[in-house]
Amino acid sequence: MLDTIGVPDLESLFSHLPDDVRIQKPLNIPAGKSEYDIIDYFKARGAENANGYASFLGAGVYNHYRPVMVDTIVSRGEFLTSYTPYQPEISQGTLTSIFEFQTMVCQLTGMDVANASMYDGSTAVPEAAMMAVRVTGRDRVVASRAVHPEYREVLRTYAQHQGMPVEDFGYDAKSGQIDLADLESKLDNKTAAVIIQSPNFFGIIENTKQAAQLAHSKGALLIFVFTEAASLGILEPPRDADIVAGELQSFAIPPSYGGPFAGVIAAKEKFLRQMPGRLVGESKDTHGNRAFCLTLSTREQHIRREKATSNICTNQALIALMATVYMSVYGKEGLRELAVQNMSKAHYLAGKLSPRFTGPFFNEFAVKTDGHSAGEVNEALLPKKIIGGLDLERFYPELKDTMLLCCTEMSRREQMDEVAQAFK
Amino acid sequence: MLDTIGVPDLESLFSHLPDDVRIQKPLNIPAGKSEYDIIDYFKARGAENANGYASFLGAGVYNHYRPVMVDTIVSRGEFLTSYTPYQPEISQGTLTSIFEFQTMVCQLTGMDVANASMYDGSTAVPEAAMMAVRVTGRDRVVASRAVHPEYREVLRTYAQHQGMPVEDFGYDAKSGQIDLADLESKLDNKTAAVIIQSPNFFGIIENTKQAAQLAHSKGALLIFVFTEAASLGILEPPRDADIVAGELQSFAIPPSYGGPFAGVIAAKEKFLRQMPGRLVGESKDTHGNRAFCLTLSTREQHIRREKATSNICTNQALIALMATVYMSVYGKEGLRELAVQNMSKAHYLAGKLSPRFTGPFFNEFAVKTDGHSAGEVNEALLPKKIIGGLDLERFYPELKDTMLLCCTEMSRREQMDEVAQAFK
Amino acid sequence: MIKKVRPHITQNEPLLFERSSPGKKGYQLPDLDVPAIDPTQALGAANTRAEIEDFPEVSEVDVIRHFTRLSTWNYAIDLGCYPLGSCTMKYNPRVNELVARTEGLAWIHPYQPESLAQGALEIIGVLESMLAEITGMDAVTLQPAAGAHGELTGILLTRALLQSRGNARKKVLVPDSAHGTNPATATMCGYTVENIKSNDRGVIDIATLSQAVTEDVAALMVTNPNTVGVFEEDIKKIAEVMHDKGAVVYMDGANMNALVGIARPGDFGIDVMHLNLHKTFSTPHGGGGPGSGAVAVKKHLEPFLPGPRLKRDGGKWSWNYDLPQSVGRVRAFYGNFGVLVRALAYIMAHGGPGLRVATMDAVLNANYLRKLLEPHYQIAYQAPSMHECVFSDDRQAKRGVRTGDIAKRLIDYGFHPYTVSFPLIVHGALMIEPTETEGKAELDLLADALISVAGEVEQDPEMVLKAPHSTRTSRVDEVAAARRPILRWKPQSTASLAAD
Amino acid sequence: MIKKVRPHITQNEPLLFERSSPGKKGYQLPDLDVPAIDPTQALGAANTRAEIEDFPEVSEVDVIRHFTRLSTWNYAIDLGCYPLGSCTMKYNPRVNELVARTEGLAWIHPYQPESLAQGALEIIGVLESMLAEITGMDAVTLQPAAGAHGELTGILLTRALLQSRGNARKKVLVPDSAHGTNPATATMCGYTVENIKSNDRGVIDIATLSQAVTEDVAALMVTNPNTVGVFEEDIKKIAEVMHDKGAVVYMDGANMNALVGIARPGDFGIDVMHLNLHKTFSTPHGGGGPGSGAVAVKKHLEPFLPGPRLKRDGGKWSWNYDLPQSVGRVRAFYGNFGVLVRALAYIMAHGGPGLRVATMDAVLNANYLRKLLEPHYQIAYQAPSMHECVFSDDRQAKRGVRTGDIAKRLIDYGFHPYTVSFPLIVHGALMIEPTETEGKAELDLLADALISVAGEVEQDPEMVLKAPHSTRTSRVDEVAAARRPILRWKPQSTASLAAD
Ligand SMILES: Cc1ncc(COP(=O)(O)O)c(C=O)c1O
Ligand SMILES: Cc1ncc(COP(=O)(O)O)c(C=O)c1O
Repeated sequence: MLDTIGVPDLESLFSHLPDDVRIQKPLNIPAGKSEYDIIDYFKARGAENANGYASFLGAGVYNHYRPVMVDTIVSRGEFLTSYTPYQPEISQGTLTSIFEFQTMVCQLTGMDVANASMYDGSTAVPEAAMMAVRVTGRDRVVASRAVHPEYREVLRTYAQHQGMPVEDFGYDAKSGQIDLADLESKLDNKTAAVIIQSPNFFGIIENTKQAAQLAHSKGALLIFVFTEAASLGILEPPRDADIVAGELQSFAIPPSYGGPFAGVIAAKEKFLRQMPGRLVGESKDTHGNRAFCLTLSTREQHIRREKATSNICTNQALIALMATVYMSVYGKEGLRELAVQNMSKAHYLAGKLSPRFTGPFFNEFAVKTDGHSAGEVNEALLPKKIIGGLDLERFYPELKDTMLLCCTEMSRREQMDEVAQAFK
Repeated sequence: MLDTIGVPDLESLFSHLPDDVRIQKPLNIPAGKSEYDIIDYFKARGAENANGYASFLGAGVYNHYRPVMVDTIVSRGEFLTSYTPYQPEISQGTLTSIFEFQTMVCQLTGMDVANASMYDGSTAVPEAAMMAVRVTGRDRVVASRAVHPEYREVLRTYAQHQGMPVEDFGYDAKSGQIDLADLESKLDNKTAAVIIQSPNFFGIIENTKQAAQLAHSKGALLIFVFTEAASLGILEPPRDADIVAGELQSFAIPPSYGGPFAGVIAAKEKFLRQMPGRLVGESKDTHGNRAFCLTLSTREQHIRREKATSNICTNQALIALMATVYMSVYGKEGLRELAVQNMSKAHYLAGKLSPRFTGPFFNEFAVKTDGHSAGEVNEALLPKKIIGGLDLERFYPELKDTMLLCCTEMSRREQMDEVAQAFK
Repeated sequence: MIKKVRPHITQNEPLLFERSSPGKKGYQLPDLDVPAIDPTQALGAANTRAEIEDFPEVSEVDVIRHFTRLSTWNYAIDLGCYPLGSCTMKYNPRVNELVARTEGLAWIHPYQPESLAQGALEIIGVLESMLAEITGMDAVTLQPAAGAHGELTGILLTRALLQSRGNARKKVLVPDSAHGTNPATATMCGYTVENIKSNDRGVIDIATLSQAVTEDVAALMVTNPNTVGVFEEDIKKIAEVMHDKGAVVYMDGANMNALVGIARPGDFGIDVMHLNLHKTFSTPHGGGGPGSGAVAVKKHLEPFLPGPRLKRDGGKWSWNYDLPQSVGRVRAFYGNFGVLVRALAYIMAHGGPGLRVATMDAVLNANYLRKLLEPHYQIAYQAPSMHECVFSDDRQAKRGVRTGDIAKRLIDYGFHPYTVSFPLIVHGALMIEPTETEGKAELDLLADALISVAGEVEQDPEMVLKAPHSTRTSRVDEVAAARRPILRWKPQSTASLAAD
Repeated sequence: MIKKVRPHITQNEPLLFERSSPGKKGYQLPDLDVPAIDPTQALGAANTRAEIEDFPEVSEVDVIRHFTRLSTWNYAIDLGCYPLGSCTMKYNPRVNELVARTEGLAWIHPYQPESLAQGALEIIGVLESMLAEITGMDAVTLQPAAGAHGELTGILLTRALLQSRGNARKKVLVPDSAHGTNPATATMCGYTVENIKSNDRGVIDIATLSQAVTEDVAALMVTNPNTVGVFEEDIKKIAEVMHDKGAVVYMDGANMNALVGIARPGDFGIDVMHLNLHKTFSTPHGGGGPGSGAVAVKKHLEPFLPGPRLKRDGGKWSWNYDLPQSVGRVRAFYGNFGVLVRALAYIMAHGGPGLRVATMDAVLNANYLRKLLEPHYQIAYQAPSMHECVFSDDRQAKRGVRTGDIAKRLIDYGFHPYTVSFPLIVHGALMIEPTETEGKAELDLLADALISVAGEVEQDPEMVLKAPHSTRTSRVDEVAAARRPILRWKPQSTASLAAD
């Protein structure tokens, strides 16, 4: 090959790089290791983390069972090692599965259209807010304090230089639901969107209808956020919302210390042209066969450049496929049964403790740790190989000695009883 | 569907079965379990076995590293969930890989032809013996006592009702190689085959040439058996043998408590028509494209019935594919380097102990346990999470306080030093 | 009209040897932590080889592409219905693959201390008892590696039993509908085979049988339901006839998928039988194995079972090697353990009730297909079908088209063909076994395809005779392959085709 | 002549919704070990839904067949060369998939105690330092989820730095050859974009740049090697020009596959850059992600990095949230950890020397292709190519055939096309990036195919315009898709095509 090119050696391929630009000494990285050594290394690292613990942590990342089918499918090289389906004639597998993903997300959320995925739930929120700004021509957004705190941090990071002021509104100290009065007081005719999450960070189911009415009454859009997709198996979908920004981690996506996950944005049809991210549409090929392809890309950065609806390019396709396979395996009945199991477990444990809020909850709830601090309760559980709940004071100074507990279909009764004990 | 058939219910499909033939009470087997419960159950069973132990057991089953590529390939549904390639037009994937398997086995063993696989090494031996009987028209076989004891048991089981007397001949107490004098004394003009194994059960490399000369001088065939395929990366192949019967477990086939493994029979071209098992041959399709198909099936039971060369039907195709992928990954250089590593480790450990035999060895060797019994040495190792060697007295009463140790590329120096210690 | 497939491109791929080039590597070994040894020095030049002549040298990406491309040339259950009669090609749950790879199960050595293998022994013990329950037999051995191996074991047991009674006898009776492994097995056990002609209902004729049973007869190898998919309704009588003459009744259990949870061989007079775990209990067929041929016996045959036998005392499992009457090992170690794990996982997932439902669905599917196809193909026997339905190509043969040709044309319709020309008693047999894991939609497509082909046979037999027309490999010249066997690649032989 | 593929049949498959039938199930949950709760009672009717309207109901075998069949309609690296320019489609080692699934890595919660996550933190720490070494930068954040996200982070950092100096400034300079994410990112950070015209050598012109750099300019977003595969040889001078005006130099590191082990951005004046771990470090592209857009910075930008930041003291790793100057989080938690594991495994497998060899092979392959193709296609710029070579369709356009048409025809030859019509500065661009994991044989086939197509363009342009001719899906009407968007299945809408 060197002969064909007409150079004496590999080095010469770089001879046009100025000397002072080339690396001065070899990279300080040890020589290559064998596959066996590499597996060994990561097994050892994994062993340094929690192994075989039961966990009652939720707070945006949920411990659901992951059907074997999921890896069976996503491990197929045809899905794993292909890229964005730019060439529909040899990408119908990916395109069809994304079209199914978009459809199932619409069915789950009650929205008309959904995109092919966002990085995660936290980045979907600012993208949704920016979308609302484009739709309404207004700039201000108000977000419930019961929206995942880290999501709100990300919202602020994105917003800071876009002339998009973000203001929080409170939650009702008793019910744990949004404080409608406070929301109303924060609304004005500059408000592009109201952002709520349900079940909210405290696991409480919000009154989406009322929030929507308030928002709409002031000409603002309602952005509905969800972090626990499993709840949509049983909860009324946010039909009154205008935009839904969610996280699908619950659907066969391993917690994996926080990523990769799959975010999604769904919306009412009329906002379609302002959606960020990839969209797959149905069409036909020259023989009249049904065929799918990427569409409406005039919204996107590679065409619109500085005027694009977002800068997103590579998204989370393979992770979205995991969620698609998961939804297929469980189906209509399965997602419902799963939701009921999650609820039943959470309500079983809550029944043995004193929930901090009175609002209805799905599989997460806040509890006072009474006598001791949240930290103490968790310490007491570790020796039993149980990771307790999240200390809410971390994000909510006003919630001292309060812990957020999550139960899923994976939570065993004995373990829940152990947790209840630790509060004694 | 019932309507189409014209029956009222499923039960009616069985109404023609006499009552006294039908099951009287439901099967006493608990109701179906969830995928999650099943994984749980088998994890628990696995946890009851040795986990995370280093092992120095060989004796026909070897602990070699298994490249990730192997499961990547054999997990593809197109290989995993297809069956015997009866229909070549939609089975070229399987057929081509078997053709490559046959070729690589020939290259490894120095034989002209190889079949698509046998159940395992132990059943390949009697099949090879029966093959020799058909070839020579003689009935008697003599087998070295240094052939795997369980293989010889299987040989006797198969032989007992076929008028095929089996006689053992001894090994040299010093070298651990076959006792040529004893072999010679056992040979007569009724002898169809001489069976030796190399490396033999003691890990010793046999003098195949001399054995072949002796056998041939009496008009018998030499059947060469191998249990450690990795040795063929460096050892002179049995070019003088007439039939080779071997076990490929070393090539990416997990020990799996003894199976499934992949046996194979290879032979000189002239014995082809007497080979048992499936054979894949090269041909062309009607367009002149190279194509493969099962061939010479007139040897087989489905055509020849009671006159077939064997009753074997389903064999070990997927396991043979594991070996094929393994041989592809390592290739010419890799198998050699692997063999050298195995040898080097075994010779390192042997260097610290007093080998029982003087013959040259590959990655296994027998040692006297001197002061203590083999059992005591192994007991001492268990707390160190090391499984020691095989107590040879189990199969060879004359080899008291003697242990068979095996080292592979997986054996770590520290662990080998521990083993040496335990002999002190 | 072809509804199930469309043509697409598939990658060509040379043989690995044709991809090979010196120095290419697809592996890396860990660093050697002991002094490297020079093989020739340590073993002598005579004992070492210079190289493995012509062995492939390829990169990791070469390997994955090679086998991935090859795989796309295969049909498989994961792609569609695979109605290969007598092979029970049902869906293989992937959880079984996962559990079989559990480190504590896949990486245990057969000779490690029993105290460190209790989990493995428990699995074997539980599976043995569940299979005994399913078959209604008293004891089970899991040692045999496949069905034929199970047959060998079963007939050896038979022989040992009769021997112990003083006379091993000479003959084994085998119905002319039996699978080839049956007669082949009898021969391997030193028996001569006498074929029993099936009657016009496709089953064993009591009269014919009674005549054949003499003091010389060791056993009858009966398949029930038999290979034409018909249940031997006289099975109890058949057993009686044999037992009266002191002969043993062996049942080929390859078709147990029609009986699990419905009827138990142990309840209708069977003395010994084998099960194909890779069929009835869904362990993947893997292009032709591995399998497992578990053998179940009644008490009187138990003492002769191959060793070692599993036993439990004091809550601990162990292997018992002290079996004076055993026929001896039929293979090394304890059987295809990895396959046993999968079979047990399958049984656990279904449970008793689920297994019965599966059986009923399997029979439902076969009868549904039979109903749809009967107007177009000649059913072999009027008797009710169980898990499979067998037709003959009589009508199509009149147009010069045989079952094998219809099979090839079925490929163009996107299906793997049924079993061709077996059983031998059916002239030009089409043996169709859909299994319970096929849904109505797939069955309708299959019936639709076969009916369409029947029509093509009338209108354009020539076209059918040249099928398949849409596969990357058209009809393969099997005659040439056998006439001039090329069974391995050689540097020259196929070089010309390297580009292929 | 087409050498790489042959037609074969592929299974059709309806949408999952069209396969659905009421009551079908593909799952089984463990038994509920607590009292079951009635949702409507517990939450109130208003909060609960009756059902998920039209949601699919299918069996397990339906699911595996559905997605297996779909997968066969895809092209992928595992099937062949995927020379998609700017995307670095290299082979993805499977060991990376295995280690990412290690239980102790895949099943850890981001909020579990740091004492129970030390292994994860160690991995992040080691990867940060290795990427710093590779780029020659001082600090790295692994939080960004993809390249564009990394750009966003990098420009936010730039803004924070300048702000801290008293003036965030107004403009970001972007060469007209830049990827679309660059300008889109600048806008998201509140900057206006000024495009810099590349010169006739396809690179940034110092004079043009100097003119454009005013006190209003916050940064230059430079891609090096740039999107025409040419190394910006004046990069140091470029950095000087920017720095003299107090502006920041951002480097889009999507093309680092051309530099790893050869040159380090930190050594040639870059202040901040992103890496696409899913490109340079081979984490599978998965049909469009997930990725990771690690951002590396020089000391002066470190204080502004998103939090939390990893720190180590007393041999223990922990997260530091006390970062007064941080721009804030760009996403929840700590980044795409699973992708980071794969990237580290890749780096470990290659090692320092191996990474350098990979880079050289990538550049070798691109230049080899360039040499073979130059006689047949118009190279965009004479300047030497690095890891990719970019041609224009000028010659073919004369026959009415554009780069997009050539791409479609290339599909018939068994390849995934190159990147079409990007970068925008090249008229009808063919952007070809083979990567280092392609062997000569595959490259020769690719060149052969492209040359053959060039010939076809001369002889039979009409045929090329109608390509592809051999795929199960022919050219798709993308215009219709956009004109009347159908973005989800609805009960009626596609029912008619159910058979498809
Ligand atoms: C009826 C029958 N008996 C016996 C066998 C032999 O079983 P195996 O192939 O597992 O050896 C088969 C399978 O081919 C069969 O269909
Ligand atoms: C030059 C260049 N810059 C930036 C990006 C954006 O990276 P990502 O797709 O990971 O967001 C890409 C990849 O598409 C690219 O090719």
